[in-house]
Amino acid sequence: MNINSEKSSKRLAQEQNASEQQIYLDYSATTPCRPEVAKVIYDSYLKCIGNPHSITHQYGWQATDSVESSRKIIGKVINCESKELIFTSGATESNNISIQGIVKSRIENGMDKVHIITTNIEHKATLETFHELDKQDNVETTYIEIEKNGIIDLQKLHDAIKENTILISVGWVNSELGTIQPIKAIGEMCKAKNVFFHVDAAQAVGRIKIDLQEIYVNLMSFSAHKFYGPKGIGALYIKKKTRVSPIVFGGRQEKGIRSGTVPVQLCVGMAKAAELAELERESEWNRMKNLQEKTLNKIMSSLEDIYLNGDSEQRIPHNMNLSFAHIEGEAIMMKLKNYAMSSASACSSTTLQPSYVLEAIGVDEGLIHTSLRIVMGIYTTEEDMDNFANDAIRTVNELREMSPLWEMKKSGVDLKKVKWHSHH
Amino acid sequence: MNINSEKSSKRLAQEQNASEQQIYLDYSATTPCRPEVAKVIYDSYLKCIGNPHSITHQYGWQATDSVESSRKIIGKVINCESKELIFTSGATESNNISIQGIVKSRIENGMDKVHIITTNIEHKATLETFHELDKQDNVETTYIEIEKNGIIDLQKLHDAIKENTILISVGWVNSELGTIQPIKAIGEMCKAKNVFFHVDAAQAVGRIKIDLQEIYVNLMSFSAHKFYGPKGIGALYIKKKTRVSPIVFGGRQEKGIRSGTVPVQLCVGMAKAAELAELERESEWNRMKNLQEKTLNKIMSSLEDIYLNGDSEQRIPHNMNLSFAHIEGEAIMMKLKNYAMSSASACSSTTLQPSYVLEAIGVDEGLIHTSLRIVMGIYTTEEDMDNFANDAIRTVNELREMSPLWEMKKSGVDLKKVKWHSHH
Amino acid sequence: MNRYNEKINEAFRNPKNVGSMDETDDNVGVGFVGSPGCGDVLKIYIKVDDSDRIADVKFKTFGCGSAIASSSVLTEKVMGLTLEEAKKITNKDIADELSLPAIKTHCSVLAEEAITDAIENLISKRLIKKGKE
Amino acid sequence: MNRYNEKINEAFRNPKNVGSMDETDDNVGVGFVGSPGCGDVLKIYIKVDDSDRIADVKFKTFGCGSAIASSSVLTEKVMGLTLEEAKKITNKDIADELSLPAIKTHCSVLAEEAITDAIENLISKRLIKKGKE
Ligand SMILES: Cc1ncc(COP(=O)(O)O)c(C=O)c1O
Ligand SMILES: Cc1ncc(COP(=O)(O)O)c(C=O)c1O
Repeated sequence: MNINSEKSSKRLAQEQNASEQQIYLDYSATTPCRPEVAKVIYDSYLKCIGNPHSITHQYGWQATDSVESSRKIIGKVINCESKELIFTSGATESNNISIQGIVKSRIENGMDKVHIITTNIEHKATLETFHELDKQDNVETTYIEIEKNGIIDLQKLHDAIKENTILISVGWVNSELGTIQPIKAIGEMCKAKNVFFHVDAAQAVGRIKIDLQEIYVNLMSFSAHKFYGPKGIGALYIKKKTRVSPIVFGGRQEKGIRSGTVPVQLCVGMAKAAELAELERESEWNRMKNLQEKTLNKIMSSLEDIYLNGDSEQRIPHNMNLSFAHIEGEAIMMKLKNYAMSSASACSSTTLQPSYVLEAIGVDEGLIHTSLRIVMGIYTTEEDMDNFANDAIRTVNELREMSPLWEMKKSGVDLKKVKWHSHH
Repeated sequence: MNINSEKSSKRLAQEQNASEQQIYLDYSATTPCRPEVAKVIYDSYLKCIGNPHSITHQYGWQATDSVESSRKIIGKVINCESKELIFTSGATESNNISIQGIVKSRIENGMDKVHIITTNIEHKATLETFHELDKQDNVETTYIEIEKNGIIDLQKLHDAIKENTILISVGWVNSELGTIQPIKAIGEMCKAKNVFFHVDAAQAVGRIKIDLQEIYVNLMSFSAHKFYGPKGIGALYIKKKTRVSPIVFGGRQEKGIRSGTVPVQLCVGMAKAAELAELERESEWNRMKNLQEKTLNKIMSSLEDIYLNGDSEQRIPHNMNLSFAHIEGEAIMMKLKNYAMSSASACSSTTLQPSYVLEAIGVDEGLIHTSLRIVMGIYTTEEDMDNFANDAIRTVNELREMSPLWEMKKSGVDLKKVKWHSHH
Repeated sequence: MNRYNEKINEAFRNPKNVGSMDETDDNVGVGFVGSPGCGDVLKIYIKVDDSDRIADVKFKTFGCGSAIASSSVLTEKVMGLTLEEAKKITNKDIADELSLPAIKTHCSVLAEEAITDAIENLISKRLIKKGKE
Repeated sequence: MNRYNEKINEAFRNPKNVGSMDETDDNVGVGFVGSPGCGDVLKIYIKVDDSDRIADVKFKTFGCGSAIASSSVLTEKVMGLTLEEAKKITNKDIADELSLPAIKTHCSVLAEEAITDAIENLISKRLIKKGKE
């Protein structure tokens, strides 16, 4: 962590104590906008008032300059040409443009029936887009079943590719599990098979290295609010010669792929955030790795029946997705009220559906409800995690004391063999 | 103008002088974000760090509160229930959701062939969406030809409605002409004919009164950067019981109509901007009316052959779309280099196409190239417009001295009868 | 997880009557409902005195905050009631007491089922015992 | 409108040789190209001395900044040339001189057409005159 964010981190920590705010451990849902980023956005609001689409005066030119230099900065971070990047409203839109746009383009070019592939643990922005396309007669979809450790089996993917497969869409870092997919290997397979490859990298920026010259990818989605930038802006990398049809129509901004006034200030903020995130990426990785190990060691050595979901190596250290067998996730969060986290339990969703991701990788139904997703970020301190581990251990013990399942387990009952009386 | 923006206005004016910046007269392209708005956005970045989609901790709840109170404020400004409003990335997206979404919804509900109507002077976000739908076999489109004064003929619209007409889409205030369409009357026609009505109100907020209880409208598009708010956010009013299908898929935010993380800070900024714009609407109208009259009087009384495009009464006074016969728009702007404006001339577009709007209302081809769009806003002072009028008069005279057309006209040649030697 | 009201938070944080009883005791009835796969398991123990009044009650619950709060409220409500009276406790009584959000109604339903199950368990135990005698 | 370079701005702001001439003068040729509908009209006048050298040149232009700048540069370029030399001026000479952006090439094309037209006009005037003599 550099000095700036060290300072900000202290400030955030102080503020949290002062106002009895929770320690934020939900850095995959969103990240706080860095004060430095908020500042450049604010300054740009006051200084740069034009529409980049206005080509007849200096306000428009200034706005264009702001947008283009932002594009360059982001291009540098991920090592692509800036003209291969378009700005969007977020990763949801980027995924939609990629998937709908490739399908549309191929069908407009005369293909009768196209086949597209994704996995069963993707973000809803991918899965729901696939589900929607499923309804079209001329689109066929395959959802690769991800392995128990949260990683794709390359052979399964390879076997799923057909004559008319036009697109494979895979998320780089899974937002729930933190697992990292072998993007380079998939890219090579796509290249050999002549299939377009879309990567949802929303959870990747600032966490793992992204070098677009070292991997073969046609489209890659980004979202600024996942790396301490503003909400409401994302980007889409479109490799040269990859044709996508737009899904929204209007003033033909962003090469005609994404109509709508380009939000200058958000571009500036996104660029600043990308730059800073990349600067701290490696040191943060090491810091996170250390915090993760300490935290897991502490918890695992004090408590039985704790399971880490997702591969323990092929993952970002920022994420610990844990199942605390025999006690329910929402209850854990309610007891751990000084920490802001999320859970895959049904009770912590608005729809009362448990996480489809844990289910997809075959986590035992009962364990899904006991899971917590703890995601650390640049403002997470060692002290935070020491406290968290201690509080978590106490909480788990307390709740297990109240849990009939724990009692049964302790008395030797095999829970798998119990006949449950359930009305669901 | 209230005291706050009086201050900001002075500051802007000072800054413009200090840095030899141009006087901004392009308030239809975009508006500067008000310092007050930039400030609430900045504050929110520091204070409100969560994702409204996170329902398991206080950061998410705070974010939800920010978004919902913003929605309420905007609902109040336009007099609708806040739950009838969804946030989008701008008016382009709002128009697309409205038009594509209604068509999609009706076709999904079993309609074989739908008919939709718009006008030939709409913003590209409407026209291009219509053009795209045109390609579908099951969609039929009609573009009503707008009258010479820039206003729709209600009879023509009435006659265009067919059995299978499902949607009429009309912009309230035209961005080039400033003309105001009779939305109330069209709404009544739609109600009687049982046709959905979409209104693009991007240019209306803060300029004319919007009271959704007084008009019948099913869908209405807004864009914050058109009323001194941030770029990258808009809203869509969807009247209760109006069913639209989403066009982008993902986390089902905003009632499932608009997936993607809701940009909390932009919502807060949009609400603040809407509130302030509405507060000053009437006084600004009067001030603009006065400035417009003075400016037009000055110019028209000093120069021959100046034409105001668009009706002189049914228009917002902020906009003066003028044709300066016999001299070309870009050249005028280059001479009037202290003012930032736009022109319908081909030379001031990236595509070398002259304005389709002026063409649509039958402005003479030659005159289109001579037009300037001068749009005033809250930071425009009387002094600005005095100077502008004087500078414009001098410039026009200078350029006419150089114009072969002016010379011919002066010597009595009827330009309409000249045989032009043109290679285009 | 919802933004719970203080009643739920309080009942969750300081639950009453957590614990278990000797299931082999003739005067103890056990209610056991729910499943881990659905995210809630409730186990409730009642012990009656000679006049069939609930003299003691304990619960253990695997479940969310509302499930634990509902369990606690249930035990408070039935304590001291006769079995007949206890049978009349409905999920609505519990939901109302806690002002449960609609989406959490199933937690109170489960609590009602648990007490019903416990009473039935006690009665059937007695029938079996009588049969044996 | 583009962000023009300073050469274009300067030529636009201080154009050389603006004006017109007596079209009935036998030594004056007039070039007249473009149309208002296309956004550019160029009128160029050349006057030759006894040795067929361009002794004076004037222009009037309806058009954008580049059109006016191109007109001005054209007049400067042809001043003092013989008609044969002037015929060799191409649009590229003008575009290069101003570093015109590609999208504005048509302005230099129009300037070339205008001078060509003016020379033709002068020559045909003479032929007609000769025919009359
Ligand atoms: C992997 C992944 N893809 C897409 C998204 C959607 O991003 P946004 O909310 O910016 O549209 C998210 C975050 O919600 C994500 O984690
Ligand atoms: C009438 C009208 N509709 C739609 C738009 C598009 O708005 P946005 O750029 O916010 O998408 C604009 C402005 O460009 C407009 O003036």
